[in-house]
Amino acid sequence: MIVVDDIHKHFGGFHAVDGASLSIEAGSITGLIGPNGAGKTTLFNVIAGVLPPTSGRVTMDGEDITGLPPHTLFHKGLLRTFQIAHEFSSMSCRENLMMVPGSQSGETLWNTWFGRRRIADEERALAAKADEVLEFLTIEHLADHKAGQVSGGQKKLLELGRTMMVDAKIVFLDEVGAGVNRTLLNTIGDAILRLNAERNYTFVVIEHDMDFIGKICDPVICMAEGKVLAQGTLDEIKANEQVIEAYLGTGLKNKDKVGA
Amino acid sequence: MDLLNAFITLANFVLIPAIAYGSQLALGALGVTLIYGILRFSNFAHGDTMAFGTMATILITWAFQSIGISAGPLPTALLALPFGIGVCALLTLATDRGVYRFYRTQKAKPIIFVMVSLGVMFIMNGLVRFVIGPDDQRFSDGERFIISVREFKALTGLDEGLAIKTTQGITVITAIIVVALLFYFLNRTRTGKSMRAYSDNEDLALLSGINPERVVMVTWLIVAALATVAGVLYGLDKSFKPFVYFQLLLPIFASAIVGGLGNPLGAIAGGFTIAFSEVMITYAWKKVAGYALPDSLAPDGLAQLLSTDYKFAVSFVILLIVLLFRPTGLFAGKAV
Amino acid sequence: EDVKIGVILGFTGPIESLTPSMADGAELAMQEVTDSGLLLDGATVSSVRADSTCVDAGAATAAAERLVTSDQVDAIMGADCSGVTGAILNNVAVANGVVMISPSATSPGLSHNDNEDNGLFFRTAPSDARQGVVMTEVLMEEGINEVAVTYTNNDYGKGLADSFQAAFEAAGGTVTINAAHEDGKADYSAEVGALAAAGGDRLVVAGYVDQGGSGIVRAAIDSGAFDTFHFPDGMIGAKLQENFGDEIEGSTGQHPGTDSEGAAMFAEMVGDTFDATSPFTPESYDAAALIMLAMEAAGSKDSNDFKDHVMDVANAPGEQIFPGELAKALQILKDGGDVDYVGATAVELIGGGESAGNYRQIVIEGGEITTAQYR
Amino acid sequence: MSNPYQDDRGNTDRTITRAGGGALTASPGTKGTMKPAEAFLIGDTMTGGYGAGPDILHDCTVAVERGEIAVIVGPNGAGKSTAMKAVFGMLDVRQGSVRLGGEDITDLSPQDRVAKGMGFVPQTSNIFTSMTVEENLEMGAFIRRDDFSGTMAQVYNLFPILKEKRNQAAGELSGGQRQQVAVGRALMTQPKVLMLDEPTAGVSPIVMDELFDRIIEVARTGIPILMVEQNARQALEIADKGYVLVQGRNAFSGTGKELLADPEVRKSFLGG
Amino acid sequence: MVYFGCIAALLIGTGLMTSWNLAITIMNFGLISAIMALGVNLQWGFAGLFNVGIMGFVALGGLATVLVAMPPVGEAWAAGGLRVILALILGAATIVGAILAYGALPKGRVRTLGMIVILCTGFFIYRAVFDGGVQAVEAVNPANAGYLGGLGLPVLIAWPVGGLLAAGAAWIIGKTALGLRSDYLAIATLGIAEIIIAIMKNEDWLARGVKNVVGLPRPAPYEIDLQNSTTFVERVTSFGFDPVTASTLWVKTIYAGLFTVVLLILFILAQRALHSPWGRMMRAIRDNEVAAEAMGKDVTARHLQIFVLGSAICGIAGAMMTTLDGQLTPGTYQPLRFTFLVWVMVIVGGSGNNLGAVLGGFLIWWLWVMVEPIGLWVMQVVTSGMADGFWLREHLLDSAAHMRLLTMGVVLLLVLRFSPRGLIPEK
Ligand SMILES: Nc1ncnc2c1ncn2[C@@H]1O[C@H](COP(=O)(O)OP(=O)(O)OP(=O)(O)O)[C@@H](O)[C@H]1O
Ligand SMILES: Nc1ncnc2c1ncn2[C@@H]1O[C@H](COP(=O)(O)OP(=O)(O)OP(=O)(O)O)[C@@H](O)[C@H]1O
Ligand SMILES: CC(C)C[C@H](N)C(=O)O
Ligand SMILES: [Mg+2]
Ligand SMILES: [Mg+2]
Repeated sequence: MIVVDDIHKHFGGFHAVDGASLSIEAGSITGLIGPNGAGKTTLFNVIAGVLPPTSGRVTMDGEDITGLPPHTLFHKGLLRTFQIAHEFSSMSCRENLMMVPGSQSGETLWNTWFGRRRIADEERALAAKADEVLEFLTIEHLADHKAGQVSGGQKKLLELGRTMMVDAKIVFLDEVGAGVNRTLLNTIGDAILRLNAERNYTFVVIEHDMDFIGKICDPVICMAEGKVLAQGTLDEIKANEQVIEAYLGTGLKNKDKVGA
Repeated sequence: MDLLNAFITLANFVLIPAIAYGSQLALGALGVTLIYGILRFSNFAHGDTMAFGTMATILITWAFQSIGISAGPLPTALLALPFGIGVCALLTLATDRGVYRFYRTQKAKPIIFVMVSLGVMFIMNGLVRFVIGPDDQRFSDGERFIISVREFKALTGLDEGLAIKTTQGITVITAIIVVALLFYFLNRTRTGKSMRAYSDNEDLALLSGINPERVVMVTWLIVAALATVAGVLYGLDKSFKPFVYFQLLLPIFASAIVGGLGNPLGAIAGGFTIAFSEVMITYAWKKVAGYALPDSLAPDGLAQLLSTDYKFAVSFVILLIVLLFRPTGLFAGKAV
Repeated sequence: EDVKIGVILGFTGPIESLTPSMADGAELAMQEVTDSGLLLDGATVSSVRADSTCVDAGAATAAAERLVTSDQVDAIMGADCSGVTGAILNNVAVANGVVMISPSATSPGLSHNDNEDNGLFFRTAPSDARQGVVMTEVLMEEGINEVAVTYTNNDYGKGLADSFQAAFEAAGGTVTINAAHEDGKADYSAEVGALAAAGGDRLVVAGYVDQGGSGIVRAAIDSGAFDTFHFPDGMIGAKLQENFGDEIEGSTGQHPGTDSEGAAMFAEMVGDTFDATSPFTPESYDAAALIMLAMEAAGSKDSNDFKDHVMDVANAPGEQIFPGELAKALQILKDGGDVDYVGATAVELIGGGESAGNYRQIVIEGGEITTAQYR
Repeated sequence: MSNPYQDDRGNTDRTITRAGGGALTASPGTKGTMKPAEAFLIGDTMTGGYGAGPDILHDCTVAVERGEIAVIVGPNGAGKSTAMKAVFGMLDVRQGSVRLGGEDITDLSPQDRVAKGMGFVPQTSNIFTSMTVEENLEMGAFIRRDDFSGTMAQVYNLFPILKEKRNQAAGELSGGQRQQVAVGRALMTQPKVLMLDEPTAGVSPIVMDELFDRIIEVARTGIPILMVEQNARQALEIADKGYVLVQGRNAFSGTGKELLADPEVRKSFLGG
Repeated sequence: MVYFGCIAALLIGTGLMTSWNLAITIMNFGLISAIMALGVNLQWGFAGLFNVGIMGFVALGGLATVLVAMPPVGEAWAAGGLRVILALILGAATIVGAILAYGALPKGRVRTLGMIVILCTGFFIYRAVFDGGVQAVEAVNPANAGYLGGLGLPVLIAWPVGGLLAAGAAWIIGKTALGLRSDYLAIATLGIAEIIIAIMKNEDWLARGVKNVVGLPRPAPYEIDLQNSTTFVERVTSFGFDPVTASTLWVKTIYAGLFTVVLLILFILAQRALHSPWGRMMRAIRDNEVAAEAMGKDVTARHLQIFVLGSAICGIAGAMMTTLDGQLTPGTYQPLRFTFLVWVMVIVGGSGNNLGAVLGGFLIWWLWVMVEPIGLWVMQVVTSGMADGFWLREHLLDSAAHMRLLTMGVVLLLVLRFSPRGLIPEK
């Protein structure tokens, strides 16, 4: 579905992404892991049109989408979340969700003046949908809270919730799990699986929690230093010497010092 | 010889005035940029702060002159400058206490600060006129020129003359020293770094044990000093008139912004960009070309790209072009 | 009975340093009349000041509106700058039928051909169209036929510079450059650079002495671009002497005035209470005086009554009236006589109620402004 | 800073005000299984909320002994960060008290608490984005007057990537790298007590392990550590003491092992 | 609502204490200010665009009145009008050509060189054609004409045209400068406004430059005509009014009516837009552009849209104001008055809130006009205890005019002190 072909992204002399090539199968849930600074987020940003690549090509269903602006990609069904939550802080959580769907007729000025009935109907439907999503995320009580004033984890949930407001083809999740309660993370994992199964969403998931990755991702790609280091099932990856050395490590050394 | 004459003409009418004016703008822009960088708002009262500091210095200068203190060939005002800075610092600190602090504790948005500074501007505006009146005041004394046109011609025997004013010299030297000091202060000293930290993330600065009130106080002190120095040097070179100081705000802001807000080096670069673009683009090249080119090629007209009416417009066009290619200024400034 | 005269001038804004003495001048005349006790059988005259801001037509209109409708002034001395003067005239004075005498609005555009101002507007400063011609004569007689011109970029400066250029070129002179400068700006090197490059025997500075005009002169002297200048009215004032003294030795100029020694008398009368030579200050005195004399001549303080008498008191025939002689004039008028107000600026109103324009030609000698001749 | 998509330009967390403690009423006894009254740092039965808003904490108690690691876990929005901020004096504690080494510090401003040797890494906007990594660390040592190059070397040792990027603006780092800077900054203080709000959010497993290793080491040198963690299982494994907060209240407390063993805690907070 | 009661009270108070004429004058400018504030609020309050070039758009609106309503100057057209127009077309063609060339030529030295060549030759041809035409036009009766004049249409048409003119300028500016952030955008817009005003000041053939155009046609009758019309005089005297006062009041009331209609229409449109998905989208963009972009909102296009709309509103207000003034004086377009004052209105009223902007427009304008007498009054009160002729008293009274700005500052600080988010904050 998405094919990333030899992408390079340089910041000054620094090669954040250094010739990464990978392809993402339609309908898969691909895990993207790798040490901090491996270039995962940067690669996301390149794919999602936020950063122009220094060189290389990204195609989606055969169509070249390199360098298209994010809002165009959104309408092509490519969604992403942010590693550092980007909520609309002065808007309520419900509004945060309601603003997501594209081509709302109320977003045309003319209609706001002369097509108010239609807008009102649409709005009701949207609000209902938003409440549904909030409920799913267990934050329905925050519907009218300003998004800037909810807890760090709740912001991450909201971030995820936005992708559920529309029918996406492919969703890029950048560490939805960081800062999210593990039990809830499991629920989110279930949701991802369900969206994948029922609505045929494709997911690409960056995550550092191996349990979570193991639970939902089938192919797992490990990046390091801007390149793809390894690819395969999680077990294969976990067994990979290089990955262990660069990423997984061998557990606590000071375990013995832990008290009673 | 003709080439030399051409160069001297150019230097006399373009290079020297532009360098002096550029330094004046730069000094003003430093103050603006510092407030923007550390307190994170565009201080519209800066022009009037300059006017206030200058006014204080002038009053003290007059007092000095009346009791016969002078600085020899240099303007007496330089002796009065430290006192002027002191008075100005008192004012800025008082303003901060009485006005800005409230909004800081409220965590008001930068735009609110801008509006507040507009209010402060009005008040200082009134205050200055109240004390010294709206007229222009001359307070320069001492030797006027380092070298005057007449002396230069006599000295070199050239047709064209070159004048360098004492104040121009002082301005340029001061500007260089001040920038170097400021740069050192911000990047090397503990207090300077704590100021940058505060500007970056106020709350985290707090958690690092930085005392915000102290940072703010130091900032205002430096700003008062910069404003007074800039104002006095400008006043010595031209003249002191409250309205003009208010008008100075525009080129000063332009300088700070082209240079990159919050960046001291940018303020300098911006000051010179604005000054040179103002002076160069509307310059009539007739005389220079007359010397530099063979007679047959010498232009009949003024060889002026645009009339001086568009001096400001042109400097703004340059500003725009700079911003289009470098959206946060020459030296990558901040954006609040 | 109490007569109120509105004094609307730009107390704040770009000409704020000119206006205090202008207002003082006008109020001096009012004081003189009040003291004489002769106006309309012992009326006292009081002044109501308002701020025209010189540039903000909206604020100026509102201020004038307040003067007329709230303070109920009987006439307006003002406004100063041509722009706001036009706005006040059209929106307030004509609408409410109030006489307005401006001491300083000199734009030729304010001369009216038809009677669109309802005969309510007068000015004691001549239109700049006239000054251009006079200036040409002065320079030509000095044997100068190549000059550079810089003017303050408003209707006054532009109008003056244009009319001068036209006159000067018609007389066979050359204007090497005619460049604007904005008042109140920080730096004039660019302008001086262009002026110097264009060259000329003399630099004509059609600006204001405590505005950009001085800035230009300063920069021109310092860079050796010019050492003699020619100054029209806006530049001639005590400040010129004070700022430049013998640095501009040999420079020439002219401003409205006559050898009727009115100006000197005015200066003497003022003493050092304010600056009598500041631009448009004598004109302000005259404007206020004319208003009051016309009232007496009409025997009424109603604008619609006395507007027709302004020209009468200003012009011959009649006894010549100089500054400080307002009491005498009032007495003559009261006795049914005729006066010819000369005042501090040799007022002579022509055409649609504006000053005919007599000029005093000056030259800087020994660092002082001295009279060369009158024309 | 040149990458606007990663920058959260500090100072966005409007809650961190210098409120400096609030009006105190009595501290009505403590509950729970421990005797926190003797603890080195204790937020004792705190009740409070943001600004004039509703109470978010309800009689919430957290405490940590010298040399101990105490971990706070709980669902999102439970008030964990709020509790930390309350302990650090960044919001009004309407009831209850905060004590450090037996001294009541409820009324102290955050700065004063820093001066008393408390170090804190907030959950969000916890680095100076426009300053270089090294300057960030220097700012961590701001209140220290001695030579801190040794500590800095230790931090670099702990997070080698930071040494590599020492002259890069911190705002240009990856998410996990920023987290390392933040923790490094706090370590530079050489605090008497260290408070960490989700220090491992977004760091890779290997770094997380190292971080925990280091935290254990620090704790064993006698510095109490109070931290909030969502990687609850790993955190509780190394914790001496654990608190589970639910809706601003202490729901469970116990040693790390106890909580890990508790089936209900496992089910509700540790993901089974 | 309470606040609007206060404004009404202020105006009525002004009417009672001073005069109704003054009160309505203030109200008229207040209405215009409210419209400007509405435009700025659209840009800042809705979208977070920091536009400091308001005066430029207001000036363009003013220009529109001249171009629409003044009678054409036939001689000037004959002398060089077509030549000027031709030059302008050539100039535009040069720029378009350069842009096309920029797209067509390969990147590198060739392109740079090509651009320079096109621009330079274009510039010189343009100047050659243009200068002659301008000279010819400006030579036609310079004291009273010297320009091309307008179309001689009813002045009311100038209002929408002013909006269009401003919108056009805003579109060009937006296309180039909207990528800039906060204060950088501010200085860019300010710069462009200065350029617009420089052009209006110096291009005499267009609208007489600094020589000003006076005597613009009015949408309302002239007071003089009313006073001379017997029916009017009879009518008002029968009600017991003084004809002069009645005529001035009547004319002002007509203006007030027209302005109110415009304000109401714009207000309703703005209000509906704000409380709609469109408004929500704008707020989202204002809060976080990156996220909005990722959520499929075309941030650049929206910014352009709102920038153009807001500027158009300022243009309309500018045209209205010039109509009210009856003259175009480019020198009056100073940033302090037309940019910062409007900003003060928006912020004091409460940015992001249309009602707030309107309120701020009225309140600040009232202050701007009334602080002068208030300042004088304060001075008199302060000095009343001092002896006549005492230097301080003299000094204080002499400086009273400067109290105007000072008072303005104090009031501004007081308002911001007690409601830092504006009088009617965004909810
Ligand atoms: N704007 C920038 N300028 C310079 N370097 C940058 C910039 N943005 C990212 N980098 C560098 O690029 C590298 C990759 O960053 P990226 O954010 O893609 O990492 P990541 O794989 O997402 O890591 P993490 O798991 O910690 O989020 C990092 O070393 C970072 O320092
Ligand atoms: N600035 C604020 N103003 C008002 N309410 C807030 C603010 N920040 C957080 N809250 C509310 O306080 C409650 C607790 O928030 P807190 O940040 O303490 O949660 P947390 O336990 O740290 O959650 P997480 O694990 O998601 O970080 C939440 O319901 C949130 O909505
Ligand atoms: C007082 C002066 C500024 C007035 C000027 N002569 C004008 O007509 O505008
Ligand atoms: Mg990342
Ligand atoms: Mg938290």
